[in-house]
Amino acid sequence: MEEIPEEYEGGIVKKFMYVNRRAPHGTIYAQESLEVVLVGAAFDQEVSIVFMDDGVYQILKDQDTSAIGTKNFSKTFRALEMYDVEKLYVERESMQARGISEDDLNVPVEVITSEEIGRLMEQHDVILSF
Amino acid sequence: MEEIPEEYEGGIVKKFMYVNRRAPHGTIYAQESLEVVLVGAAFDQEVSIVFMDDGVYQILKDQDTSAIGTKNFSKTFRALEMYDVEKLYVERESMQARGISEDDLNVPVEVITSEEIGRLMEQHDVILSF
Amino acid sequence: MSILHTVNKSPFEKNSLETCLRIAMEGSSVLFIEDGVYGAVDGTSLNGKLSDAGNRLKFYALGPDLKARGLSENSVMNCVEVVDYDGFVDLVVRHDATYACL
Amino acid sequence: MSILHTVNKSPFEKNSLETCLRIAMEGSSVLFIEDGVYGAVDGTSLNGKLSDAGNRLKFYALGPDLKARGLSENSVMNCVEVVDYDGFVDLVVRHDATYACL
Amino acid sequence: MKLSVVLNEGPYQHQAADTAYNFTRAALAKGHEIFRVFFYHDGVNNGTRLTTPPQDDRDIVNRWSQLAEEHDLDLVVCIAAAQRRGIVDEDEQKRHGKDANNIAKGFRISGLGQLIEAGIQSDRVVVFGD
Amino acid sequence: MKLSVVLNEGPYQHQAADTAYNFTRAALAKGHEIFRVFFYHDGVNNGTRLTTPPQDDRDIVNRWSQLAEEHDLDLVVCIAAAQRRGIVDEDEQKRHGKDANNIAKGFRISGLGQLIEAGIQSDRVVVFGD
Repeated sequence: MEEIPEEYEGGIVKKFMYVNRRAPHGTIYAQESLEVVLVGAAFDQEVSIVFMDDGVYQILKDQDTSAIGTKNFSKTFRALEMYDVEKLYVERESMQARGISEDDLNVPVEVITSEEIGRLMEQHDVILSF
Repeated sequence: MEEIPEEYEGGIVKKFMYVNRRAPHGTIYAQESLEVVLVGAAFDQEVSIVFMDDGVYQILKDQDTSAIGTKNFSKTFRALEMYDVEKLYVERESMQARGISEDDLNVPVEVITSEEIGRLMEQHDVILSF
Repeated sequence: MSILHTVNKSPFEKNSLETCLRIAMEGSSVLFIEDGVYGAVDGTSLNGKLSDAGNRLKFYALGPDLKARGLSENSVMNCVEVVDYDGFVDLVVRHDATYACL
Repeated sequence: MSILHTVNKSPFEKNSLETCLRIAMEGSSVLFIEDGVYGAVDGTSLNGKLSDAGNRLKFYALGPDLKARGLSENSVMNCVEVVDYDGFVDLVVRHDATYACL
Repeated sequence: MKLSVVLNEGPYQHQAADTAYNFTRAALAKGHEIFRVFFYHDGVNNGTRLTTPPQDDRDIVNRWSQLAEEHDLDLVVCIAAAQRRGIVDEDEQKRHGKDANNIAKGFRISGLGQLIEAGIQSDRVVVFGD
Repeated sequence: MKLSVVLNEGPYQHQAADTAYNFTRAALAKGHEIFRVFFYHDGVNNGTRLTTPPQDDRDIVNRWSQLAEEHDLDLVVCIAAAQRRGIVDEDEQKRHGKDANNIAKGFRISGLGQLIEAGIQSDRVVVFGD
């Protein structure tokens, strides 16, 4: 991270939802999404992160990018707690289709259904897609 | 087309297959694929063009991009004949799934099955994906 | 709260529409734009998916994107209303938030 | 003539693998690379598709891409052989042509 | 109403760059305020002045520059994404010892905080991407 | 054996840029000849020298330049695609009256005919893209 997080003193608190639907490494969206989350954490907004579809693969354990030469950002997910980003949701249906269990994930998450994601989304002001 | 087609005098004749699997306009692949076909025509190689999956949409009639402001390259397909590019194949299964009949297409094509495309592909030396 | 979901990918190529229909709640809307408009066309093998969700959701398609692709306003399913860019802006304003299901 | 088909997209997201399996003929090979390797993983809802084609086709997956995604060599289906970049080059050489089913 | 637009893809390759522009123009014409257009991921490539599109095609970069001038638009290119992809203004040129810059008129390079701020300050955020 | 590589996507956004490089390097190490690497579509964006990736990340552009120098590689950027996306060498700069250029060392801008020629001259062509 090259950026210095900026202070935001506006006093407005909004609910941000970051929706991750893509696999890591094949494209940069997962990595650059994480950069938004980290910078955004300095703004004291309410933040939820959702992993659904192939986004679930972003938080699989034991990722090791040394042989493809790209950046291994997957460890950064474990640092989110220090930034007070604690609301991580994973869609149950996406996990099931991919044969993934909670033990396979490298961060604590709340597993919820598609419908619960739909209802959760409705409670947010700003929804960013990655 | 900004480019001046180059003459190729090497004497080698190879079989080129251009495979178009993407819809037009949403991405540039269809348009830039056509530019390859036109430039390639000057090289006197054997050329087949295949439209399958959403690539079938590239040759739908009556495309009019004026309201989205992008280039309407769909008319160029009708010029292919002048370039002696005459082997245009469309996958039957892709047409059926999309409810498209031959009357909906703006160029004469040969409609063949997935299996026939598979066999045709095996007869080519260079297969370019768009 | 109501959400405007935009879908810009062909449902034959990508899973965006499927996901959108899975999470869009009663009272929300789906706007088909760019290659997403193929999902609104009548007479394809995917029509059942929209019909099933037609009671819960409102469907819109961007007219300029239909026209660019050689699709007339009559080519979309009955449950889909065609709008232009002005209509797109109005939909964004009328819903509480927008989610681009890329 | 035999063709090496490469698939670099997740079969959950895109239709590349499905198309590849539809057109790949007896004696050809399919190499899973990048996000395509998810299609080679055992225990997903899509395993049936590979099994059905296993008699006709040979399957390979790029090891470095599996590892990057937290997938061990044991996590792929039995019908899939894991190769590295050297193996990728060898596959290209051994087949008469390569088709990237993007 | 106060709107912000996020654009995640580069010019010409994806229609997202066109749709974001057409949407922004329509919103302005209807009297809405565009708080900011934020260019992220490959979207930063919309901000180079070095493009020379064919004469019979639209000029995507220049179109943004003109719209910015007419409506005093805030076109922000994400600094981290721009560094990866080679979009450079005078400051960045000096900071990284580059021998040229390529930022187009009306665009400025700034941090991801500008995206979060757009979310906080705007009534609606609309994302365009792949 | 004589191989050519086609790369259709830009650096960092898609892993295609990494896979093409890793494949090319492996082929060279095995003693194969790389007749040409052809950069098409957004792939032309691999040829800008203005990138400044984070220090803990790989330098995709520079990596190509170095490989080209070591192995006398022919890295060809498609002229038509480059014009749309703002990749410019000295000739293009003059021709279009631009005030800067951004081509990286070891890359050259040329026509689509170079792609066809690569197909004719090479024993195998391998495409990397999105």
